[in-house]
Amino acid sequence: MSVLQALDLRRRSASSVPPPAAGKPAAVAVAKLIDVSKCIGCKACQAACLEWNQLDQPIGYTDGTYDNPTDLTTASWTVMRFTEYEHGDDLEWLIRKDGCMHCDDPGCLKACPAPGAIVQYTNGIVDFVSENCIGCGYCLKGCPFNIPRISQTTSKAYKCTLCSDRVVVGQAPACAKACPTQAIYFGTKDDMIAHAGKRIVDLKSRGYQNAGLYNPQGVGGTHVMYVLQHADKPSLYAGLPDNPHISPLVGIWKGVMKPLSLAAIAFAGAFGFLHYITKGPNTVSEHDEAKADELAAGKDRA
Amino acid sequence: MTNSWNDIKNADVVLIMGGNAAEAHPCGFKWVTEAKANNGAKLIVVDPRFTRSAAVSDLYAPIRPGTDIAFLSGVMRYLLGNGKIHQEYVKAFTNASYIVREGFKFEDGLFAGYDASKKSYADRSTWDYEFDDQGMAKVDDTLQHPRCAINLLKAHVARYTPEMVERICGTPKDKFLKVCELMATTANGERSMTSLYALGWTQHTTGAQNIRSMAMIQLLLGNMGIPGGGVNALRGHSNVQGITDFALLSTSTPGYLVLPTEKETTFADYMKSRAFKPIRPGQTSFWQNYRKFFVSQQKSLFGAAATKDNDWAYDYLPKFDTAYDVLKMVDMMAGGQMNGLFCQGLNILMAAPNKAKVQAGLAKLKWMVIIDPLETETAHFWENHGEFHNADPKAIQTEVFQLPTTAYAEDEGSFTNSSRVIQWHWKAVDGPGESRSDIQIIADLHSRLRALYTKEGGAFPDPIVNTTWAYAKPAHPEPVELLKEINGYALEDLPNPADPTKVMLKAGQLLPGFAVMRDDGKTSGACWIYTGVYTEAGNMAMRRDASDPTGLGIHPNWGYSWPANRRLLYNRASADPAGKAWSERKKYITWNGSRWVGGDVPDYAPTMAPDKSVGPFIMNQEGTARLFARGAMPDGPFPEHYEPMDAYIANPLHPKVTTNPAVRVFAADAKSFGTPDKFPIVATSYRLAEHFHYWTKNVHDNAVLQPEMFVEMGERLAKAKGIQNGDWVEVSSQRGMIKAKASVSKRFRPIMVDGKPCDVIGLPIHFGFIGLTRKSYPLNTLTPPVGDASVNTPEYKAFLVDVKKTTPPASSPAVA
Amino acid sequence: MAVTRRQFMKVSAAGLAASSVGALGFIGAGEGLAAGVRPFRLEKATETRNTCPYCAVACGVLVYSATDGSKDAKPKLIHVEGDSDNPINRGTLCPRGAASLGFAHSPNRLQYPMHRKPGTNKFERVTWDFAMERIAKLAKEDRDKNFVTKNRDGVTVNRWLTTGFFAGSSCSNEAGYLTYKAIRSTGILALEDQARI
Amino acid sequence: MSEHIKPVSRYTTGARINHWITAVSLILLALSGMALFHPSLYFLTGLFGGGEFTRVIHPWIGVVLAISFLGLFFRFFTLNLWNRDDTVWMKNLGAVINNKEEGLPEVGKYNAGQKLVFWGQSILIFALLCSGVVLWDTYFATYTTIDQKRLSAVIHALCAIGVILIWIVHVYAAIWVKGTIRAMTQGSVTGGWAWKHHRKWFRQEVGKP
Repeated sequence: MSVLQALDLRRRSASSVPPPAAGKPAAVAVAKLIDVSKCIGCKACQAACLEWNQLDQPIGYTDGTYDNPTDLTTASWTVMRFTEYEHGDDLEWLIRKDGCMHCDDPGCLKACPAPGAIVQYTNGIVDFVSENCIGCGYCLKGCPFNIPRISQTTSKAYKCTLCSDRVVVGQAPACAKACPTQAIYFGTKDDMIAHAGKRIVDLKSRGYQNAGLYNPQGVGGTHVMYVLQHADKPSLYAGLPDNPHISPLVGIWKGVMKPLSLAAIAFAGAFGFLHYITKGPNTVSEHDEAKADELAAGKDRA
Repeated sequence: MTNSWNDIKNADVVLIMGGNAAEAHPCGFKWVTEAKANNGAKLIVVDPRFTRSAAVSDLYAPIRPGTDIAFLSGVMRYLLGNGKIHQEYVKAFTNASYIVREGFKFEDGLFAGYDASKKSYADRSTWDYEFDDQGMAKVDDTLQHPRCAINLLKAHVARYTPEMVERICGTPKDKFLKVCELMATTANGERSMTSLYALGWTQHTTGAQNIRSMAMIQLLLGNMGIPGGGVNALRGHSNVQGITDFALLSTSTPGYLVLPTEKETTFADYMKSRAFKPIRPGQTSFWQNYRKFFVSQQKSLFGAAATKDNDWAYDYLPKFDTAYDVLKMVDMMAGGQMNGLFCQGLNILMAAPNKAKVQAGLAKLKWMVIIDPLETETAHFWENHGEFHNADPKAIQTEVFQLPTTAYAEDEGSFTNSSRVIQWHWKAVDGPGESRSDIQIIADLHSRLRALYTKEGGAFPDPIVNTTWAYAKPAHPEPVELLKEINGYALEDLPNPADPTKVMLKAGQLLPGFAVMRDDGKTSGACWIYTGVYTEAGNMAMRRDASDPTGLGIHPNWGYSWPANRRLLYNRASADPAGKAWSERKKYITWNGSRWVGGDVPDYAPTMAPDKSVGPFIMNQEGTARLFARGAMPDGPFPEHYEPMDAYIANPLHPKVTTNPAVRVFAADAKSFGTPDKFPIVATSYRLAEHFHYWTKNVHDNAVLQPEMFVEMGERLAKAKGIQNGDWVEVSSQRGMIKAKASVSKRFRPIMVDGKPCDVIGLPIHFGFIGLTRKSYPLNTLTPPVGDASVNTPEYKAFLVDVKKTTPPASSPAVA
Repeated sequence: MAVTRRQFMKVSAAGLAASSVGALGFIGAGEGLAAGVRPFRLEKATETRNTCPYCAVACGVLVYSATDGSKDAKPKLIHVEGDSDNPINRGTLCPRGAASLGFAHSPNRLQYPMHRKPGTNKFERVTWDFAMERIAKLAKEDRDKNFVTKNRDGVTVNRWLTTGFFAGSSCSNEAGYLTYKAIRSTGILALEDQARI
Repeated sequence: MSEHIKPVSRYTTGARINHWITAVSLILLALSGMALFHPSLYFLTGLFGGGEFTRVIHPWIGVVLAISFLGLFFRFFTLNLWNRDDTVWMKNLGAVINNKEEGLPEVGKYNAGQKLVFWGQSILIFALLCSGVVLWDTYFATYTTIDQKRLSAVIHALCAIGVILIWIVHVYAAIWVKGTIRAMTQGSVTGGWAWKHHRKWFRQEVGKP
């Protein structure tokens, strides 16, 4: 079961992936479109996610907000984040479904050291493969959206799978299926962008001049996109990154540093080897020993 | 609902007031988002707090809890004063032109006929029309007569100026006028507005009048019977509609027939007041068949024991002196007048107001039987749960049974949804342990009682031993058998009315519709509005053809909608008096010269020509809808604003009559109401999207999504009381005290009432001391034991409290 | 009778309206994923049509049940999701409906008839026969003692006021009707459902 | 070979054990660390029972290294304090590399190169310890922000490479300068070795009673 067909993968963590087999049609890119302007924050998506994925999120306490659980966990792959946005006399209750964005250029995958623990299918879904996960937490560092969580019990990383098991049989992800108001749409990425365009026209007609699509190019676009009423200020929505990108630190760490480091080590080794064969060993001669005897004896004499 | 869930998508304006559809009915609310996305609809939300519905609204207006009538009357004043009514519709389909009797008046907060000693309108005779010698109501089609209903209405609502609305409701004038303007855009046949409400309107001492106000607005706008229009009650439980249809109610019998009162000593007496008498020429009504419905029902219930000679077993029915509704029952229990109680899936300790009174009442019972799939607070009322529920088991002598039932996918049968659509569901698995279906349990109970009465005799055994019980397995009737019995059979061969030599239905065949019911005992049928649900063609509730030929969301072959599979009530009104659609956009049922055609079942005989002037509102004797309610409501033919019983201010309109004068208050509850000097904060209660009533606190995932009781309040109040988000607070009312965690929010803003800020807090109803959620004080500890003047729905939505910071409950962890 | 979705599609030969807003169906997206990481877990489940047990929107749901295949094994519910064919909800569900599997499996479901004797501090398990016999006896005792045949004016009223019945509003129409029949025939007037509360 | 003076003691048994604990843990850390650092070296996790065990064991070895190295540090840090002769030595590094040490100032127990190795490793291991703790999510996940963790990851990797490079220098030097390894295996060196490479130290040693 754990054996993946490499042909279906576009990327595989800590490994190279051969291109899809010739003659096999490329899977069409899929996307989930979350229309924040239609979201009522009912948490049906959360419930459907818990149920479909058989997640056992412990029952918590209320902290005086509607955010429950208060953050993503290993057993809550999506949570609603409620923001009360007051401007002048007007109030808006911005409710954003948080969860994996399925970046086209996934930082988690880039950071992951375990071969095949994170995969990206040719349709764009980024999935975690538990049996390959070593629980190092590098994916957390790689993620620009602070999504993956490491389990304290299994020491594996977890996040939304975009219901890859449902998508593979032609079903929409559980959250999108459940969403009562169609705030969550699922389809091909092209269709979703087109649908978002219509929604944005509607929102602009209702006075949201800055309505727009959130499909950040800093991570190559995402396979989970938002329609935002205020696309000019994504951070209004419970800190959605205005311009997400894989951290330059992660870029250095998982980019130039890897070859440079190996090169440096190789260079150091080679230098020693060359030095040895050109200069030879630094040996102690009989003369040196004699001198030592002399010194010791001289000392004795003194 | 007069319209259907799917029909909401046809609306151009959606008003959510007296409810919070997004929160309580998310999947129904879907059709609001559809209307917005595909029909360009605008959503108005009027609510004390900024709700989940408000989050996706185009226009939100705040309102103080319990002041809806003032708001809606203000809307009526705006519409009438600015000519924003659908003139032709109002003239044709309402009683606007009917002349009201002289002597009717409204003065100082009281309508004519009030008897202060009885605290009721003992004499409602002036609340009626003038009649001519034929017994027909007098009308003035020119609407000039000063006592035309519409002119009286204009005068009645004249006091509700935008300034007065702002003073009472706290709704800023500009917001109020924006709401009015948007609603007024539908005062034509081109556009329509739907009204979605729920317990936010019903759970007030003026509950029925709240809804009436909205119905009147929809009539003025011409939005009744129109696609995307209507007054739509979004109902609560999965089969609350069906159970109400089947009259699990004190004073009704199935199909909204009325149980005899003790004044109706004989069947003839009973029928005298039920017989339909038209008061407009040519008007027809369902009710002209009342006798057929009643006799067929008695035949279903008592079979051969119901004969013409014994007045169809009229005496088998109990005769009532007064209504024994939930508040009355609790009052009787608390007064020691009850010995036994059955709770079939109803958690009365949580559900009735003033928990202390309910608890005392349960403790006075000799025995109680809980029939439920879940553990309930009621079943454990005798158990001590510390400060959440203090009880002394040793002192409580009530014998309690818990009978486990199947639920959900563990049994089969039909449910009737909020828009009257009856759908069948199938069984998938067995219930847990030894659980049994409700049908089995009731059948078992009846069989044992019947056996005991047959064997031993006892008090009036006749109805018990003569109840029809012709099921293949008497201890376990099949749902299909029951649905057939409900539909009704021909008990003897029925001749074809067109050709009496031929047989229309053979004995034993299922009735095709209520039109063939008879009052001579030859047909049975337990609930006339359901007749047609199971015919010789099969079980209509099982139909699953989702096609929608008109695209209007009618789905005529999906399940079965009572009555007669009609999906949109009063649909005759979608056409003008000549039978032409008001507009192409709202075309629904039209007259094609020989019959009514369209995607739905017309209100009356499809061949009844428009020139016969039969009104669409066939439940009324006049065939028109009532702007003036006549004597139908116990608290006035027009709605009037009264303060909730926990009155926040003296009524600015008539300070001497602050609260609804026709409300029933039990002697024991005389001191149960709070005053603003001690309880200066207005509280309202509601449901959360994450929970269903008191059930889902037993469901793990729902407990995850909302784990604990909280009290929502605005930043102003929190600051004044030194309360932070997540702090424990004590909320107290005249009835009791609870503790809960504070949720401080910008969504609660003080409402300016009479120029002064009024703080409102909100309390979800779901949490209790049983369940997977954190233990909590039941909210009904706080609520007042009083109900609506018409139907006694408890006043859960507006009451007075005080709030202060406190310490965590003893048995709750201090740190979250 | 468990009618599976496919069977019913045949039976009702429904010309389903063109689009189903609930499940924006598209085919082929997952084609490249024939051997995914996660197995689709409804492969061997039985699909049964139902309606949601909670509110009166009456959303169509599909309940999935399965057994472990061994002899005498009873099927268990394993999943619930919206019925895309149902025109009311078009496959969508709210957080209650979406989590309704947990209702069927709640640890607080009652399993056995229980009895609490007066003055005691616990429920004890009893047999159905014991419970029903005792309830019938208690009810008859109270009815026989307190039944009112005629009121003060001598009018036949045939009512029983000392026992009340709160009816569940989540019972089926069939159960509701049977309850009405059984309860009204005893003369109980204190009868109320959940419509107000 | 004629008889020479008896070998000069250079390291006590304790120091040698301390060194080798450090050495082994450092090698294990380098192997496990490199396994998680570069995908091409992931096969090295096989040495530790797979990726997950590698992830678990690496920080614990780090703890061993840190404690062990602390021992070395306190043993040797006074001997590694910089002096003027070290500067001269460094200026003549080219000569040293070309095996022409003659004419340089006499060297104490450690030459300037060794001292640089000592201080380099001390600083880098301290930095590795700190950044490693930040990355040790099993116990310390909640104490730092993601950005701090990202920075730590870069620091950790950089320092690790530094440590490895210095280690290569250290090991090579031991191989290159014959007679060195026995100092850490047997604890002693020949008089000639001491005279040639660490004459100042040798003088002190022979002067001891």
